[in-house]
Order: sequence, then C-alpha cells, then structure tokens
Amino acid sequence: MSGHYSILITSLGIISCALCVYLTIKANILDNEMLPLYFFPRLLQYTLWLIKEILISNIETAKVILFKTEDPELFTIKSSQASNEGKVTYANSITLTPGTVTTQINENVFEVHALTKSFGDDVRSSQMDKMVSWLEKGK
Amino acid sequence: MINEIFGVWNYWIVFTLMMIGLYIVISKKSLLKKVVGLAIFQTSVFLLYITFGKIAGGTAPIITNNSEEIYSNPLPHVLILTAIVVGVATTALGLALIVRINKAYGSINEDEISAVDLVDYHEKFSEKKNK
Amino acid sequence: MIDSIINYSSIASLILGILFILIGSIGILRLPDVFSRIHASGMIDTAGTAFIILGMCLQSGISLITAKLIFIGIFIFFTSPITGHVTANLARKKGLKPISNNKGETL
Amino acid sequence: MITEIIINAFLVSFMLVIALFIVNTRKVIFTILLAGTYSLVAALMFVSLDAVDVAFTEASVGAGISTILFLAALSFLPKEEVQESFNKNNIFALSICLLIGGLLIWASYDLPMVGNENNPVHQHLVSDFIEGSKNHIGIPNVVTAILASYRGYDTFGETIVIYTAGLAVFILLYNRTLKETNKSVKNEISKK
Amino acid sequence: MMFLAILFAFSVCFLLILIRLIAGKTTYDRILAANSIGTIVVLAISIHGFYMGRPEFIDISIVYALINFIGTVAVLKLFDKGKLGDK
Amino acid sequence: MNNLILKVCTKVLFTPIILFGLYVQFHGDFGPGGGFQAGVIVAAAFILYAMVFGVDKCKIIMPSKLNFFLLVLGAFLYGFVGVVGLILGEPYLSYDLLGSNKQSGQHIGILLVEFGVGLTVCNVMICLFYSFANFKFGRNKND
Repeated sequence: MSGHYSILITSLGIISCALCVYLTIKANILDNEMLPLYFFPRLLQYTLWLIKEILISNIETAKVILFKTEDPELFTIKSSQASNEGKVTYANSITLTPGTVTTQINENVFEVHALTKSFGDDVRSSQMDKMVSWLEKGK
Repeated sequence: MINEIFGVWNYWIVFTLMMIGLYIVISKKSLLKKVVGLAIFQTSVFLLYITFGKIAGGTAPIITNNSEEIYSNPLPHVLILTAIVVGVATTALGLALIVRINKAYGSINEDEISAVDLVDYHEKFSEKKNK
Repeated sequence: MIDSIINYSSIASLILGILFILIGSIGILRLPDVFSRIHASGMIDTAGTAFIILGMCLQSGISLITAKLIFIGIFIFFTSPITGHVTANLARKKGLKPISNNKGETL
Repeated sequence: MITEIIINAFLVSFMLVIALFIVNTRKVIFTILLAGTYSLVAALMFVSLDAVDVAFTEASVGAGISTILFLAALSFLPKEEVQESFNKNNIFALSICLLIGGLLIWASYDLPMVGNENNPVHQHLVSDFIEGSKNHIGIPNVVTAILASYRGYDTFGETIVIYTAGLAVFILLYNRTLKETNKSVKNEISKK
Repeated sequence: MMFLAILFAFSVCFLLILIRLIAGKTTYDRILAANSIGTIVVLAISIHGFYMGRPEFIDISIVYALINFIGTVAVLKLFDKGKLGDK
Repeated sequence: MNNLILKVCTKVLFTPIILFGLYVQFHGDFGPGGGFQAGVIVAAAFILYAMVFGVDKCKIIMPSKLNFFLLVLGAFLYGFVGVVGLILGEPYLSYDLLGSNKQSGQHIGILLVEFGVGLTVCNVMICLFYSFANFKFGRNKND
C-alpha cells in the first residue's frame, strides 16, 4: 500500500495487522455476520449481475427524474433468506439499485418504497431474492 | 486587472468570514451559537495563514524525484496543523462548560442566565437585610 | 493507438459520470418528498461515483493510485445503502408518510 | 497559473455563502449540519492551496470529531434557540464588525498578492528546511520533518495542551456518585 | 483542461444540493443533502489531485468518505434516541 | 440503534478503519498523514462502535482504565524520547544518536514521537466521547 519497502516499514505493517486482528478478536465480532466466507465462491458472478441491474435502473431513474413521471408506491415483500447476513445483503442490494429503497425490516418481511410502479414490479418478481438465496447456498 | 482582483479576493473573503464569526460571537445570545461562531473565526484565521504559504505553480511540500520542483511554504502548514487539533480540544472544553451551565441554570440563553443570577442575588440580599 | 483509445474512453466515462451526478442533484432538488429524494442521492452514490472512478482509473494506469481509487469505490458502495436505508427507516419510524403522485395524498 | 487562484476564489465564496446562512438559523441541529459542511469545504480549499497535511487534519478533526462532539453536547441542550428581534445590541455589534472589517480590507491592499514567489514569507528559513529534510533527515514529507524534529518543543507543548483539555473535560463532566448527592441534599434539609 | 471543466461541473452540482440543504422541509432532507455534498466533495478532491498532476494524495478522500459516513450515523442516532451514548 | 443493517455493516467496517488509521500513522513520513490524523481516525472507529452497539460494549474493548493508561503513556513517550537524547549527550529532543547514523536516528526518533502523539490524540478523543456519553442530566436546582 505504501510503495516503500524497507525492513522497518514492512515490520511495522505486520505489527499493525496483528494489532487489528487482536482488537477484532477482543471485540468478539469475528463471526459469519462479519466475514461471510461461504459467500465468496459465487460472489464474483453475483457482483457482475448486480452491476448490470444497477446500470439499468440508473438509466430508468434518470428518465423518471428528467421527464417528471414519478408515481411512488409503498409495499411489503417476503424474503427467503435464513441468515442475517443474507437478509442484509438482500436489503442492501435493493437499496443500491436506485428506484427502490428498503424502509423497514421485520423478521422476514421487508417494506420497500419504489419510485414508480415498474420498479415495484421488478422487486415483486423476486428475481433478486432468488439470486441472493443462490449466493447464500454457495459452497 | 483580473490578476489584481483575484490576487486580493481571498483576503477579502477571509476577512469577511472573520467578521461574520465575530458578529455571531458578539450578538447572539445562545452560548452554543457562540461556540460555532468561534469555530468559524478559527477556520478563517487558518485560511489566512495557508493563503500566505501558497506559491502559484508550486506543489505540496512532499519531496519528489524532480529536482526543479517548486514547493509551497511548509512552515504555515505546521503551525496550522497543530492549531486545528488544539482548536478542537478547546471547543470540547467550551461544550463541556455549556453542558454544566445548562445543568446548573436550566438554560443556555445569556439573558436568562443573568436573570437567574440577579434573582438569586436579590434573595440573598433581602435575607441579610431581614436578619 | 491504444493510448488514445484509453484516453478517449476515460474522458467518455468521466462525462457520463458527471451527467449522472448532475441529474441526481436535479432530482434531489425537484422530487417531492424524502423517500423519492433518496433514490436521486442513490444515483449520485452508485452510477456517478462508479463512472468517475472508472475514468480516473483509466487515466492513472495500473499503479498504487488505482488500488486506492478502487478502495474508495468499494467504501462508498458499502456505506451509501446503509445511510439511505437508515434515513428512510427513521423517517418511517417517526411517522412520515410518502406522498403519492396521483391524488396528491399520502399513501 | 491563474486558474489555480480562480478556483480558490470560487471555493472561498462558497464558504461565505454557507457562513452567511449559519448566522440566522434557529434550529441547532441545522446549524451543526451547516458547520460540518463549512469545514468540508474548508478542507477542499486547503487541498487546492497545496496544504495536504492540513486538509487531512481538517477533514478528520474539524469535520468529523468536532461535529460528533457538538451532537453529543446537543443531547443535553435545548434543541431550538429563543427568538430574538433585531435590537440596539445587534446594531452595535454590526457597526463594530463593519468598522473592523473595513479597516482590515483597507490593510489588505498592503498585503502581497496571493501566490507571488517573492513574498517576504518565502525568504527566510524555508529553503533551509526543505534542503535539510532532504539531506539531514532523509524524509520526503517536509511537514512531518518540521513538526517532529525542527519544531519538536512546539509539538510537545501542543500534545500537553490536548492532554490537559481531555482531562479537564473529564473532570467537568464526571458524575459524582449517588451517595455524595444524597449527602448534600440531606445536609441542606437538616440546615432548614 | 478537461479536469477543470469537471471541477466546475461539480461546483454546479454542489450549488444545486446546497439549495436543498438550506431550503429543505424536513430534517431528513437536510441530512440527505449533507451526505450527498460529502460524496461530491470526495470525488472533487480526487479529481483535483489529477488536475494538479500529483494524484498521490487520494488518502484524503478516503478519510473524507469515512468521516462523512460516521457523521451521518451520528446525526441519525441523535434523532433516533436523543442521546449518543445509549444503546 | 436497533437496526440490523447498521449492526452487521459496523462489524464489517470496524477492522478496516483501524487498519487504515495505523497505515496513516506509520506512513506519515512519506505521504500526508501523521500522529494527529491517525489518532483521530482510530478514535473514530471506536466512536462508531460505541454509537452502534452502546458505550458499555465498547468499554469491553477499551476499558476506562486502559484508556487513561494509554493517554498518559502517549505523552510520556514523547518526553522520554527527548530524555534519551539528553542521556546520550545531545540537546533535548534531538534524535541524531538514536540510530546507527544520523538519518536513521532521525527516522526512528520521528516515528516514536509521532506514535506518542497519535496515542495521546486517540485516547483524548475516546475519553471526550466517553465523558459526554456518560454524563447524566439530572436536573436539580441545588447543584
């Protein structure tokens, strides 16, 4: 990261890494929620798919903003993920695609605000839900 | 012409900012607003110092391999670097004082605080007289 | 040849990013309520940031700077949905209701 | 290199706009948000004036920690200010500010132009410091070299100041234990 | 020259969002606007580094992104609980 | 804040922020950065943790006693480096003799001093936040 590789600097880097690991263990946050390792095998494919979705919905949102055709709606959907990290990934993916925002989470039921009806239909078709569940089952 | 206007423009705005900070400190009654005013004043002084250190066409004072580089003046940077951190420490101290004042008087408005003080003083005075 | 292609593509992506950010800020100004404005700010945080960082990466070539730029990109990608969601969540909790366009009423 | 100076002028005007709006806000939380934005722009300004380290500090300390501290203090304070009418005091303050500001702007004609190489600030010591940190200390970042080595006493003093301020805030806000407050209340009751 | 044009475009966006920050109806609007201004400033700093020809200083914009996030969380927390310390 | 997303993401972000702070600390000689900034960044990580999970949980990682110990240690380290120079027959706070030659001596001295500053600033900020968060606002007029 620094671009300088003398012995002193490298050893300091190793010491600081060790300090970080120690703090993390002491904070007792090292679990599946923090580092969902079993996501990794399918993460790349999921990311590419997500980026495609984000691009499409960005263009849609730009159209809505420029041509004044917003028609907001609020609805609830169910998520099929079992673990917390899966739910968070799903909710974050919904929020990341502009046009839809997760507003509340109660157990398995998400409340989603969508800019237009068509965005709402996209979420209701639960394609993203399936993708996240597929990501969660990876291994 | 443009050169002359922009040459002193920074100074003008910095002085105006300074005066805005001073105005807030003098005229506003809320103690919290006064601390914000002090912060504005501080930042404008920092800007003034850093503006002195600038050399047009120079770069940041971190030495590169190019030997003919012009560096801006690093001395004001050092002074201001420490001043910013000390400024935050004093701001925190002021805030702590304000919180204590609010606990003691039930208000952070200057007028109300002095009114409470006046009432207390008169009560004590009249007690002494009665005795 | 390749240099000029990279240069032009980086310029194109920078301009695209600026366009998205401009549209997003117009959206923040124009849309009617908080919940709709979150979508516009999400546009700035995703598409605008991504395109501008892509443009800068192409400018700098493969170096340490590119790694840092990608780090910024990942960081903003991580934090933007969190702030958006938390804002919306709080607004819902405090009883704010989104405005529906058709009847001029709340949903 | 006139464009650099024009960028600076533009940015500093933004700061003026934000500061003007800080004066007349009554909701405290809005004031704090504006103050945070103000110091964000100030840090951008420092970057464009080549003061990278200062911008780093302003971004982390001025915009981050001080905003958090303001918010932490706000939780114990009233959230709105009392309405004030424009009265004699304000006219007095305004006239003082206009007077001093006018004098300062008059004085600014004697100041050297922004960004001129031959300013008196750049004549002493600086070239020594730059050469010295290249040859004597061997560290590329001149600011760090001056901070820790040439002006070490100064920084030591600053550290002690911060340390003292932290302790002072701790003492001011320390909760006296319940027993002590009970005792003082009992004493007062027995006096009456 | 291109970077300069982009910087000016950024300042236009900055002004647009500043209007929302000042005129916003609810506090949530203002928080949102402040957050967006933070994002724009992060990008502007990195672009400015490229404009000056010394793009090594991107660390600053990382710090900015970080501080922006923490500040927003703090404001929202204050609104939720009325106090920063409690759970 | 009882928010699932915020809690999970704080867990993810906590370690990288501290790592970045330490990078800024030790990289201050070559690029922008140094003790003051690094201290604030590391403190910011702890403050984020305390805001999301509550101060009590943050005190498990950074107890008040450890906080004060490090606070004193940072200021002491700075002074002590100066005293070492004094013992070796140099003026106070000059680092020439700390290493094998002048340059490495200066380098080691600056690193140590910056570390002391960083430790102090970080712990002062955490201490400030703790004392503001723990303050109890009981309104009794006799106070």
